Amino acid sequence: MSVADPITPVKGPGAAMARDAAPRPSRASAWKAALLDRASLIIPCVMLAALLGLYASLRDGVFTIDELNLDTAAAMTLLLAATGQTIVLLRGGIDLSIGGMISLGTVLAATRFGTDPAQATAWAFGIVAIGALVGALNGMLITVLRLQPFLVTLATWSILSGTAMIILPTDGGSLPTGWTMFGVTSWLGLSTSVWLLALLLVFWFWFKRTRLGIAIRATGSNERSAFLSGVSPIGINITTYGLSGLFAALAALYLTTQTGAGSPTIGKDYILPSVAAAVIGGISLFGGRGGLVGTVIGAFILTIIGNLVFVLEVSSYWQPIVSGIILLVAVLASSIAEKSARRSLS
Amino acid sequence: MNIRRHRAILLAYLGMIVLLLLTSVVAPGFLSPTHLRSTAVLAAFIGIVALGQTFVIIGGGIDLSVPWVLNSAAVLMTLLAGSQDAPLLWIVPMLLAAGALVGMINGLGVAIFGVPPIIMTLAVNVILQGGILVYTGGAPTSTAPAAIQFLAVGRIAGFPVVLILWIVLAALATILLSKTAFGRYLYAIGTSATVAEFSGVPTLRTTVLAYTLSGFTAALAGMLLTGYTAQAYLGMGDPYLFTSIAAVAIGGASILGGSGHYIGTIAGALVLTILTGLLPALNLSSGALLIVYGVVILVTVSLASEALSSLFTFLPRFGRPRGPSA
Amino acid sequence: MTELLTAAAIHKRYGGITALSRADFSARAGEVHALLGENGAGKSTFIQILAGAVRPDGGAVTLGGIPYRPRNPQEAQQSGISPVFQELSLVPDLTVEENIWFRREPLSAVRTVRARAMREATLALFARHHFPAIRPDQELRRLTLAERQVIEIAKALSRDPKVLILDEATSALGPQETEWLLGLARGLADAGSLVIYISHRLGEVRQIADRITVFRNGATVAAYETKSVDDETIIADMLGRRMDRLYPELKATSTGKVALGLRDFGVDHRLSDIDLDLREGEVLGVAGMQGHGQRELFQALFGIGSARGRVEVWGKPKTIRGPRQALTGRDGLALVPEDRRNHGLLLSKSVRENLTLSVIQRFTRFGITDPKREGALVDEMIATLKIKAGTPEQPAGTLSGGNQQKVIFGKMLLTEARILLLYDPTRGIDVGTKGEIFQLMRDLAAKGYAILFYSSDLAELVHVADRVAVLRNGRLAAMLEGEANTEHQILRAAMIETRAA
Amino acid sequence: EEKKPYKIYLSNNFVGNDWRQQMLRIADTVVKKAPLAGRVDLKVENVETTTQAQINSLNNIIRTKPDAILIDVGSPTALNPTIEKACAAGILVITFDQVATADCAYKVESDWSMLPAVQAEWIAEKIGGKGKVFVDRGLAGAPISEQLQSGFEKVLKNYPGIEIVGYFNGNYALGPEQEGVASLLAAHPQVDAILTQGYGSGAIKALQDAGRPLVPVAGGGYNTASLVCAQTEGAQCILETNPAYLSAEALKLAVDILDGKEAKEKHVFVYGPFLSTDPQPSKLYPDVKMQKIEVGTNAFPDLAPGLSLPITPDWVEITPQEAAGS
Ligand SMILES: Nc1ncnc2c1ncn2[C@@H]1O[C@H](COP(=O)(O)OP(=O)(O)OP(=O)(O)O)[C@@H](O)[C@H]1O
Ligand SMILES: Nc1ncnc2c1ncn2[C@@H]1O[C@H](COP(=O)(O)OP(=O)(O)OP(=O)(O)O)[C@@H](O)[C@H]1O
Ligand SMILES: [Mg+2]
Ligand SMILES: [Mg+2]
Repeated sequence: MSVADPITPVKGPGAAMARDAAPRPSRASAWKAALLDRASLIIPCVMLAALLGLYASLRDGVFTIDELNLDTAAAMTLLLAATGQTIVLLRGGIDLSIGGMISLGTVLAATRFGTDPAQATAWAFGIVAIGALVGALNGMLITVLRLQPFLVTLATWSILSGTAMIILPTDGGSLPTGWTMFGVTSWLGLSTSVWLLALLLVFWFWFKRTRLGIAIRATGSNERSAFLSGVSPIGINITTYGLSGLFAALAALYLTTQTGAGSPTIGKDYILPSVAAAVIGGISLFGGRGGLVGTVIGAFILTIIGNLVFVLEVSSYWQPIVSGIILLVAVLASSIAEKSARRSLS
Repeated sequence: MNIRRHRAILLAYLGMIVLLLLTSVVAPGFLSPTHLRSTAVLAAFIGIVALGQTFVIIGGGIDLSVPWVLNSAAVLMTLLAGSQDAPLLWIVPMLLAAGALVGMINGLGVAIFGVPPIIMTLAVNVILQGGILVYTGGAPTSTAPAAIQFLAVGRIAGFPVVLILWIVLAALATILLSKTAFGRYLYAIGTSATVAEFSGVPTLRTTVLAYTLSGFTAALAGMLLTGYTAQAYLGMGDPYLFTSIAAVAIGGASILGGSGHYIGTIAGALVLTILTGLLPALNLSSGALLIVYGVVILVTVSLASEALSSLFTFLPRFGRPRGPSA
Repeated sequence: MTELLTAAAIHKRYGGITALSRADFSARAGEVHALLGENGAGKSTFIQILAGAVRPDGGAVTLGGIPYRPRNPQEAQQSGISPVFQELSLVPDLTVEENIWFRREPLSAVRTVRARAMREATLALFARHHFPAIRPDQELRRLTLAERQVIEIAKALSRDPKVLILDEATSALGPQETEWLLGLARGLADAGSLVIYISHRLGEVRQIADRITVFRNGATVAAYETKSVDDETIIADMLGRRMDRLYPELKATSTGKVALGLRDFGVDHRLSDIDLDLREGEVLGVAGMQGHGQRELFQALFGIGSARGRVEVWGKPKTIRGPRQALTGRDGLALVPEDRRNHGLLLSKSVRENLTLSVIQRFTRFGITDPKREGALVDEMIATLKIKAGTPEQPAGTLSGGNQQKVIFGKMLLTEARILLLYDPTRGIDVGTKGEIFQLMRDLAAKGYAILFYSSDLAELVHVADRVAVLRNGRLAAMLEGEANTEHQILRAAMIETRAA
Repeated sequence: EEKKPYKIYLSNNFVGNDWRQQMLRIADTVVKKAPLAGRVDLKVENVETTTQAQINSLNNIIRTKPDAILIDVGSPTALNPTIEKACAAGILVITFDQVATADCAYKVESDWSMLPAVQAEWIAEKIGGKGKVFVDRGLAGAPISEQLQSGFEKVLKNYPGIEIVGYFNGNYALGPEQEGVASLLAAHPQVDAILTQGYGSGAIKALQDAGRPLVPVAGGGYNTASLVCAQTEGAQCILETNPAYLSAEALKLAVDILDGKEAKEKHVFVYGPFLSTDPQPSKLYPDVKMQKIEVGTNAFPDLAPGLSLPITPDWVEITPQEAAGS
């Protein structure tokens, strides 16, 4: 049976009754329905394309590998943080503790890596493990104490930040030079961050089709049904928040390649933007819908807006206004587009 | 109000009392009338900002524009009044209306165009920040007029004026939530916007009104806070973003909407204020303080959660109405 | 013959509410065993216990002779018990096939879902059991309630269960799908499985059940061989009283005045050219096969989605842009929606809040709600419809399915709108209350209400409606009246093409 | 002869306080006045508070190949790789106010080890070398906070009779300073001096609100602080100054270096006077200037309270009006 023809009717008494005697949607409206199903992804794509078009009209060399390398490097920390956030949002939760975890990760890296590559590698894995563990703990607290994810992760955010601050009271520490070269190294003309992005997408296309990936979306979509179908309430929370912690740790490690230092306060800068990137990319805070591709686009939209405001050369006080307005116009346009698409079809 | 909601609120107050007793062990001075009064006054500022936030969150939204609505009102008030009391007669109502207008814009964006509340209010916050800097040229402002200072720190028969204001607002908020159609509609929308729509609930008007209220209370708090510090300064709204949301959440509301009450938020505001007051007295390092802060929040809200009772029932959680966790 | 499944003295309390007090049950492999009882008798609770979704407070269950105590739904499924839940266990954002195979997806070497294998398995499953054609790649959200119900059945069957539990699986199905499901259940039983069958439609029960167990107020009151008992006895066991008739006497009360007039009414490609007059004092039935436009008709009249054509309400042209505009006092329209959990009820809110949500203004004075007046409205409705709730403060989501439906019905009645759009209003409601609701509908008609009434149960249309409009392909295929209003005629009009295409 | 103006970017990571606003205004003003008039094409890039945003913004700046970049950094270390990239591209990098540790960058800042030492010494002498004091820890995690706090502590340690009984986080904002002191006052029946990193006037207000006697206070050189010190009966203050014209100094340094003048030092300290109700010479740093706080000379009732002092460097005349932007 070919996948391209899913509507092949099945023979039998049942076949006569339901849909096939009913009015069939026209080809155009089926096409429209398919578009609508993907609207929450297509629209951010269009939004990004429009912003890139505007950007390219103001600056030379926007559609070059160099620009890709630069922008990807600029977006990567946020992207890694937002990857974890995406997973949690899909499950219908939220993770504020990534702020603390990113700080803790950079601080540990900057104080423990030393100069011995073996030690640095061991600690890098250690930090990722800590991230996963802390996240899993979040998931456990949320399930066992039956608390809102918002409150639990708010508390662990504070606890993790405090721990980071005890280890390294202010920005400082150092990383091996090889480590900070990571971000600027390139391979086949593409920087490591671009490769990382590719890796992330490969991960996602694998992950979303695993049983766990489906279970996460399902739980966010309808918790009761997911549990009735055999999803373990504590299991799903431990894995989603665990993954979020893990990606926060990865974000921390990547961040240190950019900053070459640790900072006990830097993580908070990624909390709201990670949620914003996901939401701009079409993920609902109520769970179940969206995916990493949208988040990637969301993160790039945020980064490109920064570039755009720079090349627009608006005077300094106007910069936040202009970036706010671009964001608002873009999101407004996409909301209106999605809403009218939905109206014309339902 | 159902029993479950009552209990979450009661437990929030329980958490608050425990915390208060704890602080009095650390430093007996904390139970002195002077300090209780100053704690209550500080809680009032959070409480007033969190009032609008409570309405927005119950309706299933969130307001991240609070910091700069607050700050704009504060800056504009001192700028326009120039330390004089008389102009306040038109400045205060005008700025309250302006705050409400910003809230209304938030609400319209969310309700008419379906912009996700996080993005809508975040963008409005940034635009306001820039707008104020452009408008004022970043000029620092004058001292707060005496009348505003009286509202914020003055006392009538020994009782702080701002507390009287807070009590009045709290009563109004409680009536709005518990006793009016608007309150009912808000809970319905926060629980399920679709069901609300099918039931003929005026979703647009209700949502917009909730955000409008939030803009109003943020502007009000901004002006009062100016009275407290005797001047406006840039950044004065920043601490009120997370505290206003946290107060609502600690007060027993689900951040996803549909539940909670302002009575709970009051406890939330008090918990947060007592806690920030307690921390300096512990003489810990900044890092240790953050850890203590996190742990205390966790313990306090666990108290308020259904966890304790659920330990005794072994039915899976989907067999009963959903608790605040999602 | 030995019993496959036995349950003894099961009890279960929710706070102050006793759902099951002393439930006994015993069923054999190879039989269809009906479980009957009025709304809130504890049937679904019992099923949820078997399904591992709820733990009993006491009592013992055995499966195949050994004690059976599932700790979660997964364990129950592994023991071969496969439930079709009354409230369904589907995930709106997954596709049909993802829902059917959820947690049991075929995996590739890298642990990802093999889409092709899943598609093949789905089509094979559909083919084996002669399922209605539903596209496996559609998101569940896009399906009608009846289609979802079918998918829930597919999901349960996909596990090749030893024990299949059908909890009101036919309540949303039309006559043909019902026929199909009954055949399916019979076939499974004949092949050696146990089918536990819950329904409020006695006809179906009679058609396939070998034995019957009746619950009342959480306790088992009787168990019979189907052949050896008559309907009156069963109903008496269920309700604890005798019932003289299900359907009220049909007396025409139409005044001829047009309450709702439709001209060239339509909704995109799904509904077109509808010309229809609903008169004051009349119950106008609407019939049609799944997906032929009746759902769109009801929703469009209530202002959901965009419609075209002219609508006259009580003689005046009216554009209905949303439910709020529809629900304008006594001259308005009120709807009992198809999907009670997603459109009808705030599940986590109380029965009281749900009942009065659309009519808050009725007990608001000077902007302040009056709890006494509200309480009076609520109490009256709870009494009229016999809603079984511990208190009016019980969350609606914790009511039994039938009682949830009653709350929605009551919520609509409270609006006092005189044009009622009833989409399958008796879905899941027990015979006793059903009879009362029909009587109520006729009484309202007599009082000058105008009622548009869709039911998936054709007998209801025949016995309660004055006329029946039959839809086919989104068009009005026939208007049956008087002698012509029979189940047979309705089916004929709904299925057989009479016009040239 | 006419030279082409230098293209200089000023990258600033924070606009949310009065000091930064004044700093930016002065930068804009000073490039229009001799000796810098016509020499500089100044572009200001403000970014939100995040380090990431500043890194991204700097990368954008580097791509335009300016002559120099002046940076008020968000982190002393996190920008180093980016700064080194700029240096490698042949761009002159001067970090000022909050400076980076990167070796290739010039640094223009106040002397953060001297300032707290002199203040602590003044306070210690004022209370006769014994008593209980509160210390402000600034903003958790901020590098300058660490420097100020340890600067206070190092000097206080030399006075065995002085005990630090409480710490608070003033966050360089009036509200938190006032709240922090208020909490500590409740916990401690006696206090003899308060060392803040922010204004000092918030501490005085907290003392007044709690009905406590005024004690010597260390604070920052803002108009609001000097006014409160000047106008409050019995106030005893020592205010350090961190001139907002650091931006002007950095600009001048940039132009000098670009002109080919050899800079004597890569690390330049800018010294402003201390303002005090009771100027006393410092034994630790005999060279520091102390001014008496007097209305009209360094406390201006007609000017904005947020105005940072001193207003003008000696090589160019910046009026209070220009600094305040009004
Ligand atoms: N067994 C139950 N008893 C009572 N209420 C329930 C029950 N199951 C679900 N609910 C309520 O029904 C509503 C919908 O629940 P569901 O698990 O389907 O979540 P959802 O529609 O996916 O919502 P979300 O957007 O939060 O993911 C919830 O508000 C919950 O309170
Ligand atoms: N989670 C719950 N909390 C409180 N009461 C509950 C809960 N679940 C079920 N009940 C109560 O238990 C009783 C039995 O409900 P159940 O759903 O088993 O009835 P039922 O026989 O299936 O009815 P119906 O025919 O209407 O589906 C009802 O009174 C219901 O209100
Ligand atoms: Mg969901
Ligand atoms: Mg049931």
